[in-house]
Amino acid sequence: MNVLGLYNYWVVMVLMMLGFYIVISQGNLIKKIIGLSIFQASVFILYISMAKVAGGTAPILDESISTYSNPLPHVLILTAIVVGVATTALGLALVVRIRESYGTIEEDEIQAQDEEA
Amino acid sequence: MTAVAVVLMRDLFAVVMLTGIYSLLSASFFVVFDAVDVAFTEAAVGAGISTLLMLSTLTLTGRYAKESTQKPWLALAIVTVTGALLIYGTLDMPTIGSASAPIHQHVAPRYLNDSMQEIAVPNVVTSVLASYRGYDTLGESFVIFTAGIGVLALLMVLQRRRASDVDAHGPMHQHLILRIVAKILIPLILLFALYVQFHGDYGPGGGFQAGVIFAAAIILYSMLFGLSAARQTISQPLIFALSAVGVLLYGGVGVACMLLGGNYLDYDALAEDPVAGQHLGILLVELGVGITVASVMIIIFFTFNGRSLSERGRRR
Amino acid sequence: MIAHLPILQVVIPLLAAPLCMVVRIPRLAWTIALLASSGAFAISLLLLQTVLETGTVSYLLGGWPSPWGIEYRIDQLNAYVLLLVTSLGTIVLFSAPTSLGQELPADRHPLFCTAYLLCLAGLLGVTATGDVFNLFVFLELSSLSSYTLIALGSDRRALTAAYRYLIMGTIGATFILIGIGLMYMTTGTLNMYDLAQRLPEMSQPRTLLTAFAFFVTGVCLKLALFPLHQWLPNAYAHAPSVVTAFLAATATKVAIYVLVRFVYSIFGTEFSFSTMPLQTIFLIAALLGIFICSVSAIYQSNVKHIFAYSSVAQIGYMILAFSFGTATGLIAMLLHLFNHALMKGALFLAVGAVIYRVGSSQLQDFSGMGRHMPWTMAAIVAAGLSLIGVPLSVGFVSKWYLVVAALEQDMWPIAVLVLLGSLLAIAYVWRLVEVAYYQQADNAHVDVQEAPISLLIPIWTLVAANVYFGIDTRLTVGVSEMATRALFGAGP
Amino acid sequence: MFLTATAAILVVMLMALIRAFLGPTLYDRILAVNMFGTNTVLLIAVVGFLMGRPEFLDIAMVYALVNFISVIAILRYFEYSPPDETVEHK
Amino acid sequence: MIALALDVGSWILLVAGSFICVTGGVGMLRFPDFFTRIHAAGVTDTLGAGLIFTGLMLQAGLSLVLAKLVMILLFMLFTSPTASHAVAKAALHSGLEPQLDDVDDRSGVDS
Repeated sequence: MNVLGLYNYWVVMVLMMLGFYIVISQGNLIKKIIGLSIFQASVFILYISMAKVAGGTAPILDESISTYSNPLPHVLILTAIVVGVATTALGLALVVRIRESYGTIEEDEIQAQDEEA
Repeated sequence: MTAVAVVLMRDLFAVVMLTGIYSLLSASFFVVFDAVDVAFTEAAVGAGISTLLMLSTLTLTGRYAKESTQKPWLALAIVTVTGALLIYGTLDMPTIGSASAPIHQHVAPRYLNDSMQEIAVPNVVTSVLASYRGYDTLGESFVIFTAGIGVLALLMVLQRRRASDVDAHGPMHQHLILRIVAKILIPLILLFALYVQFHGDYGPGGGFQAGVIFAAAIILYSMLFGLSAARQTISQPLIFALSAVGVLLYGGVGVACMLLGGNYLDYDALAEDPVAGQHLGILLVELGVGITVASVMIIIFFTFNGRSLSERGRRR
Repeated sequence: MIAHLPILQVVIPLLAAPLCMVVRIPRLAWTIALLASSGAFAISLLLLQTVLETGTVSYLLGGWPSPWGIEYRIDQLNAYVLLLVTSLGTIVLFSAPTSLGQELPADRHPLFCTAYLLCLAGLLGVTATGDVFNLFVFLELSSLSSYTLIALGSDRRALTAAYRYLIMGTIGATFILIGIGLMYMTTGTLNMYDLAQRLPEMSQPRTLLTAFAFFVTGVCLKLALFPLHQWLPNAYAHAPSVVTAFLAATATKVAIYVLVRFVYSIFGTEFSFSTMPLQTIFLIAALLGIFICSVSAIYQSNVKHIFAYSSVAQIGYMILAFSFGTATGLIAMLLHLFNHALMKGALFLAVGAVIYRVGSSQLQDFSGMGRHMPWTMAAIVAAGLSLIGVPLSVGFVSKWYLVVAALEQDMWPIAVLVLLGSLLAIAYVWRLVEVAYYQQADNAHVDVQEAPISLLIPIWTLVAANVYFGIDTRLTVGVSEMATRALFGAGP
Repeated sequence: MFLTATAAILVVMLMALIRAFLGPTLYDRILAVNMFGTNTVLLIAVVGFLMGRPEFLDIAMVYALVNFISVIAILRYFEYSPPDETVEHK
Repeated sequence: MIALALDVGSWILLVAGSFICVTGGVGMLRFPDFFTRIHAAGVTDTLGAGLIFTGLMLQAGLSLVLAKLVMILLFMLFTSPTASHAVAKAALHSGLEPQLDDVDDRSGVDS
């Protein structure tokens, strides 16, 4: 029973690691950023999973309902999503500039150019 | 699921679209898990804004990735170790949905039980966000402001090189139907943004989501009618000023609370009656967040696209 | 107003930042920034005084009681780090307009000031807060603005350096986020002091262990501990000199503070050093870091690279002192924290002054500068001596405590290794001295003048502080000892 | 009955997803993504009723909006890139 | 009585809507080229969504929820055909041609 209840977390972990893998293994700068956002999105899912209470509903108070899911992780994740999109925007801006000054967005080509210089 | 494909695909464009789907999926998941506010944000941000940004970037950088030449074994090893550690960590976790888990016992009950008396806002997420943990949200709006600053500092082009001739007809002038439909829809979208802004106390929504929707409407306009047309409607310095006004409004509310004798961001001090003070405080703060987010999103998008226009101008 | 000091500390630079952006006149923006940061400096002085007199200060944001709302809690340790960050931030900012004049077009100056203030506010927020999630938010605030600051460097390599820092930094932040999530999951609270009380009662060792591991790894990425340091040298080398001086003096220090706070105040020494193999891991990483990075520093041809690698090595010393897990070790670490900030601030500012005149930070371009820019080079030599650990400089004080801490644990081989590390420091500082004093200047640089006075004042302020705190150790040692006592007393 | 609808919508989402994976042309993918989005709107609406809290239709509204905007953005992106790239490479 | 009628009505509408959605999905998978697939997508977008939303409306009764459902439905009826139209037009512009019997398959190439 215990193991079944954790199944969801495991899926999240696998997703998380996929994102992480994209970040560290890919040479393309945009792909790295995409990997980063997948990584972060999976962390968000982790938080939201732990907020769930069986039988509860969304934390908007109403007379007729007595169990709610935990609102605190929701708040944290709202903040974290915003932080995430801010990071993504900045990262993409950097990629655009890199592309303009190097003419490529592949990590190895950039390194090769740097070594020549 | 989707993520696997992202690793494999070389066409960056397809990858971006799949990321959009991934984010939609996770948003649906959030709805199922009761996190409606989060789903709202994720839909607007993950599927909307991020995708738009990535597409704008692709316009500037080209869309095909090279085959990865690096040896993935080291990466794979690191990932496996980290993953194994995480799985190991899950073994002791409380099962999903069990109401006896510590997080449901310790701090959260107070929000659910007492916020009605203390703040009287039915949406607990809003009251925690804007009042109990209002300072986090202040930090958050400053983070988004920082991103705006960063993008500006990196990509701002001088106004001289505006290359407006490229854009004279607007980029999609041949899509007549699109333009007409959009003309009808944009006011509706703006109205909806206002609804989300001020209805956040009772249902999902609030300053952040409203800001994103508002920005989306403007972005839609600029996509269909051209950047220079959009810039004429909303002048650059005005948005710059607005983005600063938004964060200053938030911070200023805090300072006002302090001057009125409370602690920083203690909205009780804003009015005679604490509950009324909380209402006023949350309203102002959400407004601040909304203004900042909308203007920063518009700034980021305009800056990206202004860059691409001037790039093309140079290439000619 | 005294009661509001902890929040004013952070809010003043935070709110001054958008103002800087709005005014759009470089001079005015700079004045606002300077006013804000000196205001923060004054507040941090007052705050340190208050804390020393009355003990821990707690401030409830929004007036909500502590596990529900966010709390600022200032004890000796925070106050000490706050003072460090604000003082360095203000001094470095003094030299900004001159030094930046050549590296950045004037229309970006207000944006620079904004980002600088946001970074400062972020660092202060991280230090002052008593809430783990708030810590994450402000950490991201400071990181995002520092990516921007680094990317403003004039070289295109600044862009790649900033990009790499962004990727590594975000991975670190996400790790920290996972750690926070797991901690929250086991305890149900986000307040640091509540956490410290509830953690020992919890019966989920495996989740806790994972949380600890993720958190520590994330923080180590941010503080550039040895195998995780790859982002640092390039980021420091290609950023504008002012930014390098500021980040080298403050950003990694704040990350180290976070580490101390978590290991000592939240998890407690017992858990950190007995249950986890933290000591061994840190000891090995620190020693490897000291030696490998010192040796690579010797082989660099760019002066900024030399000192960037030296920074990683010095972080190694701090972590080494930290890994002893004893009171003396902690004192040594806190001392070195402060002292290293002084030295590196002075060094990078002085290098910046040379760049201002010569336009390059390549080692061969420094040749003959000993004669052309006597004051600047003298400052570099003085700070370099301090880096080596010559008596009468701050470097000596912290090395002394470090060796004592090692001997206390009967780890005399480590004491010997520390001294060997100093020898390596002599080697790389000597290379610079040799080039600057014993070689003729290039033909292109024969008419190079002394750096302008607006650069020399901040540099020599820092150098003077180097010497002063090397002789009069009452303030630094006193506060470090008090902070250490508080941390060991508070631990379970 | 909401359950039936939910199940059907999920099946369609899966199909759209497969189409988005397979391609083969770019426009197929765009279409699939668009359809996926439409179905998400439906799903959210139905799930809201399924859980007995139908106030959350705002989210569905945002989805519809986002869906429209992203399709336009994608099209616009291709207006900007050189025409030879718009048909997928072999 | 009326409640029952409403229930039955929404039942029928929902099931019909679901059926049409599934049909659209199958079409999306099975049809040979882009221009045929767009028909399948159109079916889901308008008829399927319309039926399902009408079914939900019958459930909602007179309230804010109803208004929102109407809004969303209108919005989708506006945007979906527009989007499909735009996609088709863009595809045609870019040189993709409808697959006719006598033309070789020129769109069935994968990247």
